[in-house]
This record gives sequence, structure tokens and C-alpha cells, in this order.
Amino acid sequence: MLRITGGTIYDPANGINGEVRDLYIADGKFSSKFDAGRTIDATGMVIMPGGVDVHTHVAGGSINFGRARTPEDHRRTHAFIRSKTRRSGLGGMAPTTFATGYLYAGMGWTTVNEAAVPVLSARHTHEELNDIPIVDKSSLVLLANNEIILDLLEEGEDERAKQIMAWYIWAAKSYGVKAVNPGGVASWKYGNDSKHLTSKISGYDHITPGTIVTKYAKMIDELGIPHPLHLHCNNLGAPGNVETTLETMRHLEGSRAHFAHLQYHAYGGDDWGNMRSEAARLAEYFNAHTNMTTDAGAVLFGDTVTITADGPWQHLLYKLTGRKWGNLDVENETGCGIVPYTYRPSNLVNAVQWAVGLELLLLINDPWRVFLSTDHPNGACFWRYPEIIQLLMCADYRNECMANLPLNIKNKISLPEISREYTLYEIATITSAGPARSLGLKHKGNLGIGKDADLVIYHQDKDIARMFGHPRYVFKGGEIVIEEGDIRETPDGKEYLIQPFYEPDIDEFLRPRFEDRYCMSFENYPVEMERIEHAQIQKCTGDDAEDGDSQ
Amino acid sequence: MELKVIENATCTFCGCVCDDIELHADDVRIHQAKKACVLGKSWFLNHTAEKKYPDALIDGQPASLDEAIEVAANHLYEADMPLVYGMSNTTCEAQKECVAMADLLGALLDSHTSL
Amino acid sequence: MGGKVTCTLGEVKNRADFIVYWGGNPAECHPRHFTKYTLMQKSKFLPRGRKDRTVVLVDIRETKSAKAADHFLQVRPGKDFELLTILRALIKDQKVSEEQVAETGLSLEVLKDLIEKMKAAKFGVMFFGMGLSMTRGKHMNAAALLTLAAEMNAFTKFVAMPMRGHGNVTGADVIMRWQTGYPFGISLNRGYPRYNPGEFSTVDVLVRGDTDCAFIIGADPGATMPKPAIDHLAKVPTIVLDPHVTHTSRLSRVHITTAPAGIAAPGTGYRMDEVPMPLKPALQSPYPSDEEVVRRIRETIALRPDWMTNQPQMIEAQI
Amino acid sequence: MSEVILRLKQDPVVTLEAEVITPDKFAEMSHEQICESIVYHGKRQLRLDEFFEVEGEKSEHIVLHGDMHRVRHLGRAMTMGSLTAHGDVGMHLGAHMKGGEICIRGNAGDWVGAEMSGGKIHVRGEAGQQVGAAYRGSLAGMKGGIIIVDGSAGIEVGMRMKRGTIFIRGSVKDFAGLQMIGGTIILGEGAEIRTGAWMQRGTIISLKPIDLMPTFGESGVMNPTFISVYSNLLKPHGCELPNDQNLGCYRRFSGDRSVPGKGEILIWQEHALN
Repeated sequence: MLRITGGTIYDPANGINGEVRDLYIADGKFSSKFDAGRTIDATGMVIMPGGVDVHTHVAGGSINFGRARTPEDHRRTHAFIRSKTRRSGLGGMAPTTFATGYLYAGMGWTTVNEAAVPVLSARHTHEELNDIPIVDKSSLVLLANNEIILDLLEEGEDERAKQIMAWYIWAAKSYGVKAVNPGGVASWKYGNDSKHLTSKISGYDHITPGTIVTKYAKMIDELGIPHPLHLHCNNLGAPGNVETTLETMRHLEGSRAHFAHLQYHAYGGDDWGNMRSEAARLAEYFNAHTNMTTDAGAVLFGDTVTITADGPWQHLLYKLTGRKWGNLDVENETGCGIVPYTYRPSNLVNAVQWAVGLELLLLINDPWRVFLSTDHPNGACFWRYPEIIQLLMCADYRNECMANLPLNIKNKISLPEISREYTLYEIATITSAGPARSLGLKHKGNLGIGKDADLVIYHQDKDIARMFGHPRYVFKGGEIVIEEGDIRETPDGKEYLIQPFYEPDIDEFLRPRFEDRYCMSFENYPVEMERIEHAQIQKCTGDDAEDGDSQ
Repeated sequence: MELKVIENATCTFCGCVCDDIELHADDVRIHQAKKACVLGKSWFLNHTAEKKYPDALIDGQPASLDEAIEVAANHLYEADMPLVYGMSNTTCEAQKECVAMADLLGALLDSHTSL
Repeated sequence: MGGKVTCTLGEVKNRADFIVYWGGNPAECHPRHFTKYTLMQKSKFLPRGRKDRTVVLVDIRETKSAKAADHFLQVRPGKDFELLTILRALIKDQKVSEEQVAETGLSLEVLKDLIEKMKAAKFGVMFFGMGLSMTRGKHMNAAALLTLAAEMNAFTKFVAMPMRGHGNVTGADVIMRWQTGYPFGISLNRGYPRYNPGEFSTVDVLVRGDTDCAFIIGADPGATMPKPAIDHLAKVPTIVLDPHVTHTSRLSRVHITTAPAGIAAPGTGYRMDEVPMPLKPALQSPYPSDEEVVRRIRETIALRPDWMTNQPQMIEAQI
Repeated sequence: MSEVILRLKQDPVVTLEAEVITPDKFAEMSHEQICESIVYHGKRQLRLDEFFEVEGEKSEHIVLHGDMHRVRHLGRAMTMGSLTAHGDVGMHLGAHMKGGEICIRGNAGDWVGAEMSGGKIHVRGEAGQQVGAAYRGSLAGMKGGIIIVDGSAGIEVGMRMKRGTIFIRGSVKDFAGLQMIGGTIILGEGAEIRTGAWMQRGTIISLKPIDLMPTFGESGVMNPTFISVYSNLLKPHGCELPNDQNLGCYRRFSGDRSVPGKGEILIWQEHALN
């Protein structure tokens, strides 16, 4: 048992805003009583629930492809030296699995959601997730360009499509559904794209990206999946794409939806020269429609590697930059592109992107619906989150940074007019309580009795980036994993998955279609349950459970 | 004797890694590898569960597994610059153990790819 | 900078109407590649199967695989890099003269015809074998082909993929990448991974005598490597794990017999397109698995005192 | 002038990584500090004086003696001073160097001056592969400075170099100037194959006839003025380029058209004697 005394607590899930309280921990959970054991004096320190990353790319074929393409970055980054009990690792743009765990925990994050898994290589993703220490994990499976499901929608077989969606989620041992450029990646298999909700999808006559997003959101709600449709909209990154994004939001009225990395979808103008921020317009619509959540996908200046299932966008980026390009198309399911990229403050487009990410975080007024993310590693690496927190909490610092932007950025962004500064309570909401709620992980991001004892204790520090980059203590499952920058323990994390209901006979319906499309055996395709280490199956609504947690 | 049938078995002889092989085996050997190619067939049929070799050899002399593990660990530990090499004809699970061992040892680590 | 543009084998099965094999002989080395993944399969997009696909073989001699191809281009030995580089120039309408093409053993007309077909394809794929990547120029030959495939995407969909032999070498590649950041040619002597093919790659290490103890698993370098490398293996204490007593076992200090992977040891193997496959053993071996033996050796080593003391947890600047 | 003198007294069995041996570090170190500084013999950290006899202290001039072909990373990232070796040295000599001078009276291993950005390296003997090159995956090799090798060198001389000069008096193997982005490579005794492959820009000057990639085109003969200017600049380093139009001229080739690149290869051709 353990007691933490004197700390100032920010626990948005329980409405606790900066109160000094004691916390008790027993058996990895918060407890109402303390009999004996160690006491940690946190007087003068700030306590928050451990961070939850709703959208990141840390494991699987794509990030591993990215690692292969960027040895030059591995050499210049920080290196974790192995000890007798701890594996070595490299940080940087695409950190190794072990380093990923050290770096997340090192800044107080204790749960991460890998947002893009092709079913075909889900086995690989889980192997990597098993090798990410300390943090708990979940993953979302890429289904919005799955030709077997699209064929069924084309044929009007919506119920069957839903069954197969459920089948795929369980086959991948996944936690939910990710849609990337719905229909656009399917078109990319022909070298095309589908940029708008009414665009043609190559190979299909009846369905459009609009059909896919609407039907998928509905199917996911009907299946009772804890996390809503996790959507990477069409037309990512392009000037003027705000229209596509708003149109997508209108399609989804009445459904739950999570909009991933909204920054990349909030641009006005019609070419790279006159591209401007439309964050204000998007935020206004978003504020008025409470069915949605989003994560920022904020950009920070510097080097990174962009990795996305959005193959056509990556080919464009390769053509624009002339940098290295990697592309990996996955049969029947999805694609993946990789291009190293440097965001420069002197580059007008990059400067607008930088501002848009912050504007969205500042203009969306409900911190329970907008979450901190950089779409790691696309906008910046996750280990730079403390820099973003500083930008959100200090308007003066923001203004200083804006001085480095090109002069002609005036009128293209609204950031200079925004004076809002985040409070610690709001920071705890966008980094932990909010994403945990959106993911449906009720025992995360919450310091209440019985919840997982994942928490972080910070020194009070005027230097916000330093404060959030160097926690005093990080607890995972009640165990001290980080103390004053030192990695104390590297326990294995849990992995969350769901088993949505589908009719057992769907197997025999799917088999011939599967055998037509794939080149591995149907029986060998689903990931075996034994392969998931520390698996935790979460309930879908409609399942007969009272609170959705199965611990 | 009734042969055991393994459906959708995976052949790791070449990089095709075909996973639709039907194996018919008794306790000692595989008698049939249906759907396998000529290379796959000989791969499956040439391995048996017989005890053809000693558990281990130390300096060419038969030895027990425990002794061999002790001697191997000793050589690797004492070396200034050990090398861990190969990892082609083995499972991912064994490969992960090799990387973990190389990490602990401070070794050179390399596969066939470098050839 | 070019790039690596690839796909899973099912994409080839479903979509590839133009297939090139370069420096490989799948008919004899990957016998089911044609039937299971490439030439013979029918699909929604290629309903007539083989008839809907064009197949080109490029090699230095006419192997059995040539019979399966529509076009066979015989490149002069050692000229693959030149030929691929000429093709890169020609797709961009750069001038290359008939005389310059001649050194490859082919004619400008043949190359122009090839490019026309490549550009007309809906989905092209180039497979390359060791005839390309193991001849003079090595990884640069492979880079030339990968770059050509990437650049072809300015015109149409094109991908490329190595025809990897040796069972699960792909798995080793994939695992080393996620655990160390690098695919092969790694040194961990400083307590963290460093990568430098040529410096840390095994043949170079052995020929220069940079190691004083070798652990060999799932490979038989004693049968395949150059003599100076084998001589060094015999000189230093070598440890071999293998289901058979191999050439390398015979020159080793320690051999441990293990269960053959996939036949008597369970686990995972990666296909050449990096798709992981479950292994289903049919036999029960009297020997332990590689996994178990390596783990036990590691655990035995871990019982001894660590020689790396007073190391920081993390360093900012690597060597 | 004070010096730090190191004499190899114990041959390393495996590689010895000794990046601590640079003028920048030794300029600040006492004799005791130099003796106890860490080198890596394979996986083991050892004191430098287990391998070297050490003489002198606090100097930015280092002199080494012995067969150091297993000693790697000498002069790594140095910015000033000098490092002189009497004997062979191992890989990565002067890699990432920014200034100062290195002179090797012996042979050097691979990656001499890899990714260096300033200073001078002179190898009196032969050099290995990848002189002045980029490491695997890096976007640029040498970015400034000068490398002179009196003997021959291996493959990929100046791979992806961006700026600076490499002069190899002897012959080189394949892929000299591979993917070159800028700078100058001078080849005294010619090259094996694929010189200038995939070059974008930059200049390769060969004083002997060489085989070219089929993706280069000839664009005339000349005696360019810049060669004479260049020759004057190189003279203090003991290099001269012929440019007497009575004796010969340069054939100029441009490419690599596969990129398509604007690099040039100049090949000196003496006039036939009548």
C-alpha cells in the first residue's frame, strides 16, 4: 500500500480542480483507505492522472517501415543504454519499441492508442505492442478501404457489412475502427484518390466516401464499440480541405465520431500560395455539435517522418519535397506511405499548419472534446508534447514564437488574436480525462476510488515545458516507474481489445470472398488470443455488463 | 497407424512462406506434404523427430544440453566482442531471444541480409 | 532520393498486370511464386489470370523461369546497374544512345518497348533476386531497381519487392528494426544499437578478425562464406544452434541440437512481404527449441556480474 | 610546441574505439586525465593507458605511434589542432571533423573523413572504402574541407558529398562520386567502374582515362580556367592539375541523366605525340 500526501490534485473526471488531497493506492488501484506502507510527500507538487494518447503510431508495419527508412535519424537521437534489467533503445522520429515506452512514461503518459493497424499485419502490431514497456495499449484497425466490406456496401448488404466489420475487429484483436481517407486509399490502388465526399471511388459505381463515413459511424454505434468511428477525413493536407471536413461533419450528425488530427483538415485557400487557417470556422461548427471529439494533430517545427495509411497524400508529399519515399499497399485492406519531413517556421505552409493546431486547441471551447496529439510522428514526435502544453498555457510564449513566422502570414491565421491560456485543470482534461472518456476506458484518466492508479506528479515550475518534461514521479498501476527522470521499473502494460458480436455463420459467408482476395489461409488470418500479452477484453454496450470495465 | 493431419501448415523453406500445406505425420516423421512444392516437400520430409544427433557437442564430443549451455554462456560472457549471427531458419520467437541476448552481451548482431 | 515502394503479395495477385522478375529464378528457387501469388491467379481485376498479365524476365542467362515469361531480356553479366540506370533515364525522356545501351547486351529498341509496356500497365511489380543483389554493386543494384519502381509512379502504379530466400530472414529484419531501429549490421558494444553495414556486417567482421566469439543460429556460414571468414570462425570459440550437425558445427567449440522451426518448433515466420504467419509444427522433437536454448543461455549470462557499470541511463549524443 | 604523444603498447584483440583521442579533448586534459580516459575494447570500457603509453598533456597536437589498424574514430568531430599518426589507423578517421589537420603516415581504414565539414586529412598511404562519404541513409556526405590520399582508395569515394575536395593520387574502385551533390573529386590514377553514378551536381576530374556510365553525355573538350585556379589553390597541399593546352585538354561529360543530374566529369587527355 502507498499514500501520497499534500499534492495539489487535478482530476477532471471527478471535478477536482486544484485541491490538496491525499491519495491511497492498494493493489494497483486507488483506494479509500490506507493501513500501512510507504508515504510519498507531494507537498507543493501537482498531481494529474497519467496521460492517455488517443492517436499515435508506435507499433506495426508502417512505423517499422519508417524506422527502416531513417537510420540517419536514429544516429543523431538520444540513446537509452541497456542495463541488466532494461533493454536498450533509440528515440527520435520513430523510436524503437522499448524507447517508446520509456519516453511516454518519462513524461507521465501511461496509456497509448495505436491508431492504424491493417488486419493482415495485426499479428506484427501486437508483437510490437508487447515490446512497448510500462504503458497500457490499445489499437484501431483500418477498415474504411477494405474491399470486401466496400463490395458489400456497394451491393446494399449493410447488415452483412456490419457483421464482417465485427469479425475483422476480433480477427485483429483490436479495440475499434479507424477510417483513413475512406475510399481514397482504395482508389490509390489504381493510382487515383477520392478527395471529396461525392468523389468516385475507383472500382465502385454506387458508393462514395460519403456513404462510407455515414454507414461506418452507424455500424460502429450499432455494434456498441466503446470508441466511436476514428476518422482521418478525405483530402488531408490540401488547401481548401475545410469544405470536405465540414461536409464530413454534416454527414455524421446524429452519430458519434472522433476526428483524428483535425489540424490537417482545417485549411482554406485553393493552392499552397494562398493556403490559410480555417480553424475558427471549423471550431465554430464543432463547438455547436457535441456528437464529436477530435485530437489536434498539432505541428511543431523540426524534423520528423510522416507515416500514414493515406498513400496518395504521401506520393504527393514525395513529389513536393523530393525526399525519400516509402509506400506499402496491403491487399484488400489499406495502404501506407512514409516520407521524412522537416517543418520550418520560414515556410509559409508549415507556419500555417503550426498555427492551425494551436488554434483548434484554443478555439474549441470544451476540453472534454479536443485532445492533445501530434499524430505522432506526423506533426511532431510525441515526446515533444510538453512544448505544446507550454504553448497552450503561456500566451506570451506563443507570441514570442509567432515572431519567427514569415511576415506574410498575417491574415492567414487567427492565433495572434487568441489570448486564452489553458489552466492545469484543462491540461489534465485534454491529456488524460478527455481521451480516456473518448476511448471508453473508464478506469483511466481518473483518480477516483477503484480506478487504475496511473498518475503523474510534477514539480511546480514556471518553465512549463520543463515541468511537463520532467515529472517528479510517474506511477503506473500503483508502481513507481519514473522517479526524477530515472526509469525505476519497466512492467509490461496491458492491452485492451473488444469482441463485438457477430453471427457465427459469417465465417462461411466470408471464406470464399476472403480466398478470392487474400493469399494466406483463412484459418491462419485471425490473430490467436494467446499472442496478446496481458489482454483485457472490454465490453461493448449491449453486452450485459454494468459499467463496461472487465478487470 | 492413423496419421495425424495438420491443415494450413506453414512452410518456412523459402521466402514464400506458403501457409496452405496439408501435412500427414506420425510421431516420427512427416509422410506427406500436400500442396508443397518440390523444395517444400523435401524440407518437410527430411526432418524427423528421431534422435539422430547428440543433444550437444563440446569440442566435438557428445555433451549434455546443460553443460553446453554453461560453456556457451561462458564463451560469450568472456569474449570482448561476441557476434550473434544468422537467424534465418528459425522462428521470430527465437530471433527475439537472440536480439535480447545480443543486447545484454553488447554483441555484434547481424543476419543473412548483410551478405 | 528515390524510395521503396512495395505491397503485400495479395496486391500482386489481385492487381499486377505487369510483372518483372529481375535476377531471380522463381521456377526453381520459389516454385509456388508463379502459381500462388503472381502469374496464374485470377482475380476480380484480372479475371483471365495469366492472359491478363504480361511477364518479363531479366537475367544473365535463360533459366527455367524464362519459359513462363512473355519476354526474356538477357542482360550482360555485371551490367544490371547500368541497365536499370539507363531505364531511369529513358522513362524521363533523357537521351541515351544506341551505343551506350549496347554495353548492357540489349538494344535501345527493346528498352523503349519495355518502357512503353511499363507505362501502359495499370499495376506493375518488379521482383528481384540474388542475381541482382549479390553481384558487383550489391545493395546499389537493388537500390537502382527500387528507385526505378518508385519513379515509375509518376506514370502509373508500380511497386518492387525482393525475392528473399532463407525462410525467415525477413522476420529477423523486421524484429531487429523494432527492437534496435536497424535491420542488420548492428553493434551493441556501447550499450545501445549502432548500424554500419560494411563495419558490423558479419563477413567483414570475420575477415578482419573483429570478433573473438561467434554465436551462429539458423545459418551455416561454414558452408557459404569466403574462406578467410570461415578460418576466423574456426579460430575463435564458435557456438552453433542447429537441427543438424552442420559444416559450421564441425568447426565450432559448442554445437547444440535444436528442434527445426515450423516442423517441430512453433512460433511465427515472416513472408517476404513482411506478413507474419503462424507456424504449426507437425512433429514433437526430442530437442529443445532455439527459443528455449537462447533464453537459457541469456539467463545464464545474466547471472554473472555486469561489466557495464556507471553507465548513464540515456545519452544525448551518440558516437 | 607541446604535444601529447601516444605509443601503442598493447595490440587490441578486437576493435578499439577511441573517439576520445582528439585535439579538442586532449587540449583540456591533464596527463592523468588522458591516461584514465575511456576507450572501448569491444564491449569493455578500459583506460586509454592500458593500450597506449602517454606522454605530455593539455595540448591540441597529438602524435600517435604504432600499428593502430584496429583503432577506430581517431580525431572524431575535431575542430582544431592536429593529429599525426606514424603507422596504420582504423576506420572513421576524422569522421564528422570540422577543423584542424590530420596526417597519417601509413594506411587508413574505411570512412576517412565521413560527413566531415572542415579541416584537412592527409593519408600518406592507402585509404579504405567510403572516403568522405555519407553514412548509410544520410542525406549528405562530406560538406567541406579537404581529403588527400596519396595511395589508392576503395569504393564509394565521396558518396553523396556536398562540398569540399577529395584528391586520391592513386586509383579508386567502383562508385566514386556516387549520388554526389556538390564538391570536387580528383582521381589521379583513374577508377574502376560506375564513376559519378547518379550524381546530381559537382565535379569529378580524372587525370587518367576512365569508363563512364552509359547515362553520361559528352559535351566538348576544353581547358577551363577554373582548373588552373583550382590547381593554384591545391598547390600548397601538394596537388597539381595539368591544364597546358599544348599538352592536352579535358573531355567534359555531363550527367547522370538518370537523375537527371547536372554533374560534370572532366577527363584529362594528353595530345598524341606526333
